[in-house]
Amino acid sequence: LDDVHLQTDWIPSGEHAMYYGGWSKGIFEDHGINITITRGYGSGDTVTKLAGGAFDFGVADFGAVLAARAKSEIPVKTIGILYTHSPHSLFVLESSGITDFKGLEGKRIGITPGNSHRLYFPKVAERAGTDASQIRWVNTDGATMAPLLIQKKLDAAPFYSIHYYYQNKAAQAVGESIRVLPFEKVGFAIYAASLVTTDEMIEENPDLVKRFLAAVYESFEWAKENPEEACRLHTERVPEVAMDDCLGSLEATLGFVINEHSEKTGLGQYDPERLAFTWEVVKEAQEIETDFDPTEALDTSLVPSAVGN
Amino acid sequence: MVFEIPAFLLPSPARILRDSVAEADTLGWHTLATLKTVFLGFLASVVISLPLAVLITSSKRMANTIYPILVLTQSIPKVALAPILVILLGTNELPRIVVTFLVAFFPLVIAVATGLSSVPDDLVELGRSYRGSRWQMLTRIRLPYAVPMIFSGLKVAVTLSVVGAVVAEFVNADAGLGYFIISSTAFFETGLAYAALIILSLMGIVLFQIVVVAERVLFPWSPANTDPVSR
Amino acid sequence: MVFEIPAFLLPSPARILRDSVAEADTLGWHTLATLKTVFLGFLASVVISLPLAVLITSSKRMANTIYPILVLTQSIPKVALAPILVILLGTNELPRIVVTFLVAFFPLVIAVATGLSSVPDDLVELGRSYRGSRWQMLTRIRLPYAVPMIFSGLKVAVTLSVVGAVVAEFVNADAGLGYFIISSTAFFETGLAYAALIILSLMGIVLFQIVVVAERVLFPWSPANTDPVSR
Amino acid sequence: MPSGTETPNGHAIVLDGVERVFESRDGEQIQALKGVNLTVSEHEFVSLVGQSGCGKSTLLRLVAGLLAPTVGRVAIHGETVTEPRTDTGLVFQSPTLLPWASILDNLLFPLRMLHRPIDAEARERALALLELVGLAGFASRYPKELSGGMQQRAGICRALMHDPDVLLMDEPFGALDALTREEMSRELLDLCVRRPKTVLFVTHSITESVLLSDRVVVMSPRPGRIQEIVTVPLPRENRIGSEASHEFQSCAQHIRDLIFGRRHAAA
Amino acid sequence: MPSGTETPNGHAIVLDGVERVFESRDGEQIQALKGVNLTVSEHEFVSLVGQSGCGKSTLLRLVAGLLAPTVGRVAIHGETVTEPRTDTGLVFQSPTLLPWASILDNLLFPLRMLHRPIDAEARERALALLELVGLAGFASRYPKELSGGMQQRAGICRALMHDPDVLLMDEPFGALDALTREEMSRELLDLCVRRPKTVLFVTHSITESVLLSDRVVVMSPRPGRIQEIVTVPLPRENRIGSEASHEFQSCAQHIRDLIFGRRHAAA
Ligand SMILES: Nc1ncnc2c1ncn2[C@@H]1O[C@H](COP(=O)(O)OP(=O)(O)OP(=O)(O)O)[C@@H](O)[C@H]1O
Ligand SMILES: Nc1ncnc2c1ncn2[C@@H]1O[C@H](COP(=O)(O)OP(=O)(O)OP(=O)(O)O)[C@@H](O)[C@H]1O
Ligand SMILES: [Mg+2]
Ligand SMILES: [Mg+2]
Repeated sequence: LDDVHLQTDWIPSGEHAMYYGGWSKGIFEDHGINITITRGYGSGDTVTKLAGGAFDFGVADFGAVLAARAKSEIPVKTIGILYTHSPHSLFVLESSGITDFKGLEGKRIGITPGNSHRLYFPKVAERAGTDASQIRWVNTDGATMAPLLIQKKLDAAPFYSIHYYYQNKAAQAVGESIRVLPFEKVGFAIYAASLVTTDEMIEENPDLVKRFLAAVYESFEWAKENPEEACRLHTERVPEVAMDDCLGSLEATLGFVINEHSEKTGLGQYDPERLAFTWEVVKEAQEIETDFDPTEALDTSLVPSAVGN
Repeated sequence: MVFEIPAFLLPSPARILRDSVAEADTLGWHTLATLKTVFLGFLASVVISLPLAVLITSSKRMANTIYPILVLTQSIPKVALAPILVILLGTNELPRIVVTFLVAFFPLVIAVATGLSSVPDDLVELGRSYRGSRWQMLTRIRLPYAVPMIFSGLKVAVTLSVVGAVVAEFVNADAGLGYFIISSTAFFETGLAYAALIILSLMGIVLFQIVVVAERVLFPWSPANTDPVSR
Repeated sequence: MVFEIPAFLLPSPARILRDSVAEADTLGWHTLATLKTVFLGFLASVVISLPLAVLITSSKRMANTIYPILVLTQSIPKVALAPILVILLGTNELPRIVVTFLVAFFPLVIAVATGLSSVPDDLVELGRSYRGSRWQMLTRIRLPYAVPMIFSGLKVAVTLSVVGAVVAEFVNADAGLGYFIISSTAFFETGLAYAALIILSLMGIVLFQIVVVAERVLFPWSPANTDPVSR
Repeated sequence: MPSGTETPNGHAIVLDGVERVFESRDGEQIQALKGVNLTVSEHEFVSLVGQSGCGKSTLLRLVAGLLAPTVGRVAIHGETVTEPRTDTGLVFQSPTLLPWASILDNLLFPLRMLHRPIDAEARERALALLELVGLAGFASRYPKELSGGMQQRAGICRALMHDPDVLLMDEPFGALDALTREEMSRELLDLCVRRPKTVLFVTHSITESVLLSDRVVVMSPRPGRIQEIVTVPLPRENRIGSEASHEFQSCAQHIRDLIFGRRHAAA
Repeated sequence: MPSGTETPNGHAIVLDGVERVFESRDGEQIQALKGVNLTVSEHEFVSLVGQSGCGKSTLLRLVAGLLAPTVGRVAIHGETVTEPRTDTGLVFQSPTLLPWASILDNLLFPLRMLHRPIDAEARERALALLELVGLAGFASRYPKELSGGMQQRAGICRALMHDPDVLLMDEPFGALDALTREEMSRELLDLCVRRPKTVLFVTHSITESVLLSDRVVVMSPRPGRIQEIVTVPLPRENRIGSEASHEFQSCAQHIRDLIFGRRHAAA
């Protein structure tokens, strides 16, 4: 059994039920892997710590991998696509009457420093025909975002649509409900969460990478078939997650991974066109000036669907 | 103003109580994890601060060399330091203890150094007249004299150890009240997050009181133990 | 160990220098924003800590009432407090100053309280023999006696003000070095992030030295200003 | 002949059945003074003599209002003493100067505390007092830079700065050499002539007590009591120079006998 | 007749052309001692008398190795003094007790510092010394709970704990009453008979200096110099009781004249 340490991208919500569930279920063990999973602190942190050798594999936004590689030559690579489009979205209250991106003109949107929603927004606005200069960005703390939205001190707040379920639950507790405006709805489809590891790992232990990828994707498929079991095992490990929240997030997440796109390209694989668009968006958002080939930041050759497992 | 805070941001006491009872086990286990970090970090602060303060007070030159380094460790936010510590020391408990130490030790060093260097001349002369070595001057004159200041530093250090451990858990942990606060906040389990905050406060107050009582028991002559208004 | 840190995590000095020169304006403006918060937060610490310490030392009962409250404000992580402050005080500068204050004031209060309560009995008696009012005892006896301890507290407070301001900017700001560190890290501008960290350290060291010099100039008789080894 | 309990009026200081008990840190009770009755008239000079530890300083601190009697009552000018008064001046047994203040500032300290004006006059007064005790030129020095006896003299000057009616002096000349001591005694007597004062004066010198006082209170230790009050049979005005006189010597010998007891008398 | 510069050997204490200058905080130079030559023989008892501020304490601290001379040399038993020695014991002018330690612990302090055993014998020795100075029963008290004179006596005991060859005493009996003082003087003389010691003794009492010493060093102030060294013309052994003798009185008078100068002699 190989000892493998995986750090996710954020705290373990239902979004991560397949990893923790798969861990308990013994899926990783079946692939000869003795896994340890720890929570992440954002994609950037995962990428830097991974490169620093703090663990073996990570979950990180593909955009972060691109930026890290292009800007700072951090030797990490995406080894398998997870989210075929990004969960970037804006949450508004149903009661606000805002139904689309055009309705945001002249409104206040909350934001945290370095938040990618703001970086991507111009592209979204462009596609939605919104005048981006009419938006008032309000800097605030991540934890206050939802309360400020519900108090109507903000008109919109940037969230991953995956978190809709329990955010909406909180809003309903005070008689409001949340409407999601996904960036994807206006054709803003870029690769998001992905599995990452170091160049060194790919080079020196491709077999382990292969088995790891196989285990992760198997976990996803298992979770899709057995969401109840996945969430039960997950909440055992992470008791602060409520069962219904877990199911809500898990279901939403699986839709980002196993969908039409994955059917077309194969689970974990990418489509060059979307890759090019992702690079274009990231390049603009991160103000990258260097010449860089985005395929250098990803190598999905060890994903089971590619190897024909 | 308090009324403007919505319930999910500041839940009712009843709600907090209900939630904590329901998750008592989980809370207990996270509390233990934090306590361990607090304890080890505080221990490290004490063990490192005392000799450091002695070194600082040994000469003006030493002070001028060491102070800037210490100040540097303080001005840099621990959150920015955490990733480097994790990479250097691994994803185990060590980085958390180091962060706790870094948060807690500085006021202790300064307090002890101040205490050691404010010994009245006549007591110093008394020690010198019996050929007191540096070590003897320290243990028989300076340290006993500095007891009130040392305990003032310990009170601050033990309190900051709690918050240090939590900050450490914010940036690197899968257990502990710091981790628990972040995750339950993220899931809108505000009741639980507040329960954790309350436990933290109690932990701080209890540890602070332990230091106060320790001073009273070990050094009954310390001025902190006598009522200032007794005439 | 330092050698194990890869360059992208700890960029070369040349790289940091190049990046900072290129963004000198931005860095300067963020530095000013942070300095303002540091200054106001430190000021608040001083203005609030001194009377608080006086209150604490006025009676054992006061001490027993106030200390737990202070400890409570310390044990709760500021990051957890920030959202509530923002909601209570708005998204302006006030919550940042409050956070800075909360980080900086505690060691100051404890240091001043310790200083005020360790005045030797004979000086207290001298003051009393001239019917010293509480205020006079304070200003003419206790405070002058406590000067070394007060400055020890100020040294800690000014240093913690820097990190306090940065923590505040982490969670609620669109300017300042804290904000800048977060955002340049998010953009993988590690060189700039390090430039900001270096500025922070320098800011801490300079402010610390200002307090040291202030003590030397204003209170030349303070033991901190005399070389302890001069025999 | 311990003085009886008299009505306080007209008297500067009255101690009426005064006892004082201290509690040591290990909880033991220490009776420092027991059954002390003493009446000091206006402008009288009374010395306290007695063995070390017999309660002289305790008595002085009771009169100064720094300590409260456990039993009994202390009154000054007919008013019960419950706290320090502005019309008393205390010279402490140890110099007790503020280490951070110059000698001049130490002298001005009582005026500051009592909200008296710190003007050129006050400063001149301070400098004159320093000159009087031989500390001219030390006004701007700090206590640490003075010898033990010089610090004590500064302490005496401080007690005189606010010109109190009642002077309480705890071994003020203890650390002084014979010459300085004599000069200081003379100055103190002069002062009491120029500005009459009631003085309670602790000393270890029997000669000094006879030289300076109207009455000498001899105390006996454990617990501190008044053993006898000796009236000096010479007019205070021209006592200096008459040290060799029979009255002076026999009075001093009487006190010596009281203190040294039989043993000495037999020797 | 200031003593000449002699070869140090055989002599307990030698001061050779010693000067000491202090710098005050305002940068002014204060000459505390100037051109001091003094030789004290083995087991000699030498007193220092002189006006307050004439440099007696400074001289003692030079011999104790706590201060370095600005010019000149201090030697004990033939060795130049550069730091405190284990064979000297110093009684400070102020008691200087550790406030956090009991009286017993204060007495044991020298033994602790000098790595001497703290056994039952040491404790007994401490208790015996306390008994000797009238502090029996105060061993477990804390300095604050003692009167000024009691603290001073505890300080004397402390200096004797490690049985030093050379005793340096700075007004050890300054805060003591006549009776206690006499008892202490007698004990000190006894001690010097039982265990011969070289003693340098600062006092303000001329009688005391004549009573106790082989020679009395009279110092004059500003800057401190040795004015004259007076040899006491009586054997030390049976001096107590002979205070009234002509030799004693004339010797004391000689010293008094030296200190008080013409003015007094004329009076
Ligand atoms: N640390 C110091 N700094 C400056 N001046 C000093 C210092 N110590 C002593 N002096 C000065 O040196 C002189 C001699 O002081 P010293 O203490 O030796 O006098 P002394 O003879 O012991 O007097 P006393 O009988 O009053 O104790 C004094 O004028 C004093 O002001
Ligand atoms: N704060 C205190 N706590 C306990 N005991 C005390 C305290 N103050 C004084 N005493 C005791 O009271 C007694 C009288 O002390 P006091 O200081 O009045 O003596 P004194 O006559 O002034 O002696 P001296 O001549 O030595 O100064 C002593 O036995 C002393 O131990
Ligand atoms: Mg006394
Ligand atoms: Mg002296």
